[in-house]
Amino acid sequence: MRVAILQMEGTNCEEESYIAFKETGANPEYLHINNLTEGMLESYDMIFIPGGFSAGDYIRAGAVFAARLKAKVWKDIVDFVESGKPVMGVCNGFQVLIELGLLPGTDGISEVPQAALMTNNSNRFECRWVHLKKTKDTMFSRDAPNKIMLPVAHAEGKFFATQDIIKKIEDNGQVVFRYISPDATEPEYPWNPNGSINDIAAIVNSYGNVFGIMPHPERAYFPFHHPDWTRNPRDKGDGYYIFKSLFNQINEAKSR
Amino acid sequence: MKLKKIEDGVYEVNIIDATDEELHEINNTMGLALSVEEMKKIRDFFREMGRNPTDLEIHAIAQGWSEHCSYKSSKPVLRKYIFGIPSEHTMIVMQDDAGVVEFDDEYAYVFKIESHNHPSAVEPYGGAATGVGGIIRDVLNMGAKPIALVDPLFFGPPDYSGKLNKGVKHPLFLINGVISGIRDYGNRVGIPTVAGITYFHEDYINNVLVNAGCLGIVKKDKIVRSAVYSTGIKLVMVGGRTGRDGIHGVNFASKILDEKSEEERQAVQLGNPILKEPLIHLVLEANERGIIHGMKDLGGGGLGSVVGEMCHAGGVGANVYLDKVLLKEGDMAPWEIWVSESQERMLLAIEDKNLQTLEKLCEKWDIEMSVIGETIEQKNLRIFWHGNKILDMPLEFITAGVEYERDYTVRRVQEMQEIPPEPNYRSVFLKLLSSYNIASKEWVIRQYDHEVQGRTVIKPMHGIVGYESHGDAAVLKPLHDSWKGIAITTVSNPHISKLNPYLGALYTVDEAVRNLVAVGAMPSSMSDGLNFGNPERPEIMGEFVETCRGLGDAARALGIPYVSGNVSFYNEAFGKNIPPTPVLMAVGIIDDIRNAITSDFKKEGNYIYTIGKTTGEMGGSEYYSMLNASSTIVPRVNVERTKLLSKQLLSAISKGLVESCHDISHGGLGVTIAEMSIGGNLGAEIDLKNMEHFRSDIKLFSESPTRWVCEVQPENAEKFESHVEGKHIGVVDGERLKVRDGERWLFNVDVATMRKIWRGSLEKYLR
Amino acid sequence: MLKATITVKLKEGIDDPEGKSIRRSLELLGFDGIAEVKVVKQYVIYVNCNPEEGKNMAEEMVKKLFVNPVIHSYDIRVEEI
Amino acid sequence: MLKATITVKLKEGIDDPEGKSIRRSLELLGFDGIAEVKVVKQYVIYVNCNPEEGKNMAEEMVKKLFVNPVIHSYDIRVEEI
Ligand SMILES: Nc1ncnc2c1ncn2[C@@H]1O[C@H](COP(=O)(O)OP(=O)(O)O)[C@@H](O)[C@H]1O
Ligand SMILES: [Mg+2]
Repeated sequence: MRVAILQMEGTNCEEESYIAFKETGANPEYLHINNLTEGMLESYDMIFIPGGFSAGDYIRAGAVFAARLKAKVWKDIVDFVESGKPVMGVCNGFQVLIELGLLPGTDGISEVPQAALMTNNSNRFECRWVHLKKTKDTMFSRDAPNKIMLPVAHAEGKFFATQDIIKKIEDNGQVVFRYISPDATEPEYPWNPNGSINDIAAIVNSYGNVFGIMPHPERAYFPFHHPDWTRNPRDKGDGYYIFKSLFNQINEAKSR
Repeated sequence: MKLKKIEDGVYEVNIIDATDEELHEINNTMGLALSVEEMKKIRDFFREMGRNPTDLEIHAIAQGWSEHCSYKSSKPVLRKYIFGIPSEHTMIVMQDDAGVVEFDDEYAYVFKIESHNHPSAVEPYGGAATGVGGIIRDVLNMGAKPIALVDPLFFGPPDYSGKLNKGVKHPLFLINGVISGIRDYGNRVGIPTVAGITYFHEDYINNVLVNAGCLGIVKKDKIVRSAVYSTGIKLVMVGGRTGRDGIHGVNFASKILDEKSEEERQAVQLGNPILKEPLIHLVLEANERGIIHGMKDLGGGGLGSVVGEMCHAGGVGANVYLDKVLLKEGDMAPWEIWVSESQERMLLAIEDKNLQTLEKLCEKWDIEMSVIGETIEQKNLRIFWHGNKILDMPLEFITAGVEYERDYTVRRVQEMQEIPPEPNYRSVFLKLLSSYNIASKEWVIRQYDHEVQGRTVIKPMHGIVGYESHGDAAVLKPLHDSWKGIAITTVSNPHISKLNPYLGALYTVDEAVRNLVAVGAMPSSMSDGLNFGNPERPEIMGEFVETCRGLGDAARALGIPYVSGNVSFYNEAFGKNIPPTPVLMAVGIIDDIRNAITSDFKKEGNYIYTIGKTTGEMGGSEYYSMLNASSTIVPRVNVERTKLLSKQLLSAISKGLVESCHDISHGGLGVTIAEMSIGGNLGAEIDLKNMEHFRSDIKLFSESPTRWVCEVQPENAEKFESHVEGKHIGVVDGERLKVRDGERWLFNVDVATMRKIWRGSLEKYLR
Repeated sequence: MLKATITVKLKEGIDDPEGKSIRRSLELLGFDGIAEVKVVKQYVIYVNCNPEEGKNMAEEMVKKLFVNPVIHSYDIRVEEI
Repeated sequence: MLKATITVKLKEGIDDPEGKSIRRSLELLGFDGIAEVKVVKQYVIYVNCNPEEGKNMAEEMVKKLFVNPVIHSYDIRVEEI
């Protein structure tokens, strides 16, 4: 399973992501946008856009990365998505997928963005752990337990779209993870760390193969990544299950 | 000042015929910040050469001789006390830009702390950001991958309502500016900020202190030195371009702040993390390929100090072609190029045959490079400009600089301690929890990404998610395939150092040890950030000497070396000097991170112990300062006890006998237990009866050194007691913290109430 | 030389956390009677081309980069300098 | 009701990493001939007071919160609405 981890100046979660894929058994490779040429992506089984601050997030988180991908290899990306192969973006990567119009993708790929990940309600960068409830089994979540914990680390993560789009996302069942409070009730700040509409933390496109998630599964891959490992022993970090789901799914698809 | 134009932007300065007054004038006009004695030395040198210098030559010397580059006031003192503490594991100590210490067979860790005080006072956001940027380069230029940042900060109180001197910014403006500067830079480059200090006192209204530290990890065989050892090696600049920004930063750092400082705009920069991030990749990849012969970052002193120091260290000279330096603005004079401190630049020494590889890497990371010179046999520095030689001097003269044995006086204090009336315990306790130096720093900590890179296995906040409280040190797991960990903490106790610099220094080293031991780490080495007032004042120089003596005595007795450090003098403004503020960044090693422990209470029914002796020296305590009670008697550390108790405690922790541990510091035992309760969301029942004989408030709020609180399972109690001399003072229990002294109940507070008060105090101030 | 000023703001009705946070800070500093604070960003681009091209270029930039139409409204001003 | 618009930008001569980075991004997207990009921020404050007070208040705000005179220049516009 060859995974292209896309890089540009300011992406900075690629190393943890690389380790997570590697440990799961996949073959990750870094692919810098400066070295990316037409036709290159095709040979990969998956595209992964890691977190960070691509181009400093100066204009809007993910905007420059998306614009550059669009300028360089837009057709390849469209083909990739349409071939059904998985594309995943974490944090800044999620922001990129939104800006590209690949997510929410309620009716397939959109020319212009259909949603936004905007400034957190707290107006602060928030580095903290959150509880998530799985609301859909997808190739990215199938093997995950129903409740997991992951860390968020972002200033722009409030999922926002017009009511029509939100309704479509919900009707299509595209929400994969939602923020919840520790007692599984509706979360207030900080349990919904950014004010996302409907507590949306992760969504998948309507085809089911493009996945964006604000919290960082790669930073919760090992048990000792969890902040409470000295009191709650675990076999695996909760993020592991996301990589595992993907790996199983792709391998099954390949062997079919 | 008599000048003769040689060509555009280059002048000959008539110094050999200059009178003393004229020397003074040259010094001022050129902004050199040298003393008349130093100017005379320069005059003598050129008289001997039989010619006048160019303006560039004078600037180059001034740069090399600045306090910041030459440590002229501090070197003799540092040499006496701080340098040369023996240790088996150190590899590079106080030589290059950061210290290097063995981590395991294959790897070393590299770290340093540095100040960026003056720039942050003038422009908090940019000053703090470039402080972080600079310290990252110091670690990077050893060939190491930066994996952690720390940020000790000292501000005036956020709610200060008194008068401010002209040009001085309100603490709140500075606080938010500094914290956002560190946040935006650190988060964007992707290095976690894992520890720090947020300290508030009126002493820092005129002089904020912004220190920043960085730690990196490097394979031992990939360590790069800041030296060029052979001739014919190319000097290559990579990264940012050179501009007029940051001219005279080092001279600025060696000046007293005054009203005019606002105008010293050229010393202000904002920093560019999005240039730095790929630059880090570039440098590490080039190093991985083994093509870097030597490397140094361009920090204080710019190109001038870097070329000089690198060549001088390796025993070669250099030819530099200044017109090859890539510029932000076209019309810069050679001297400006030479001294500019523009950010995000590195100088690499590269053999000819490897230039092409470097070019390829630069292309990939979209980074500019330029070959600006090469090393030569003759130990001179020569600078060319449009083909003309405009500087030619022995390197020795420029870089060796000057040194002073400054006069100093040591203040003697009359020992006295007031005994205030016994307080209402509940209200005093809650007030302490909300005092700015004790209250939760979560609002700062969470604005920093402290987990990026996935190595932070003990975070700065400890406890049940959503209920966390303060920990003592962060722990990183630097290598993917090893369980070995690095613990990092930062400490400073200006309230004690102000009363007694020597004992304050001992206390600070003791606290560094306490914090590391509390997570289960063996103290390994330290970096000292020394922030002081004006060293030309004998009483300030006295504080400096006494502090260094204390730092040296404690560290030597404990066998923990200082491997890097930084001195920031001239933290004086409007006649006021900061109190002595030695800041330590201390690093510990933990053989297996799975044995690390945190500060939060784990389980009801567990026993609570205090380790160490409580004494009644209340000088510098938060309790006394809250009551406005006076005492000049500060806690006295017995370093032998520090050694013994930390050894005992570490052995108990490594055997898994301790469930949680927190050292006793600001606010004393009461606050320590409160924090443990808050993080574990569990109360406790405490009886102070078994402690030393003092009035209950002393037992609860004394900040005497070398003490910890430990939580131990009842079934481990006997074993624990066989390892450690501890006193059993209570049990973890319920949802309230209940404290009594024998028959007498002192207070009983619900954990949720404590948390609310402790968290609430600073939140509203931090944007 | 052309100066294109692209002004980007949040659409009416969309929450502005930065504005809110600034308002809180202002109140903390003792300023009363504030009804609302909004934050607007301007990108000022100096470019060598004629006004016609400049206008198109700015439109292109907005589309490609500066604006997310779900949350932003914008305005372009081009002047010769 | 008063609307005070405070416009803040970096002074001439202060190196602006944000502007530079945006310029580079635009170039990489194929926009040519860009001489410079500057980023300007506007704080729009709606406040209940008379124009005279409003002007003073805005000056105060600038001093206390929005501007560092070392690096920023600013401009205040007050209008009744
Ligand atoms: N400016 C800061 N940046 C990062 N971490 C900070 C900062 N200020 C405080 N902290 C963290 O908060 C915790 C408590 O700090 P402090 O009260 O100074 O510790 P101690 O208990 O050792 O006295 C520590 O983990 C410290 O690293
Ligand atoms: Mg501590």
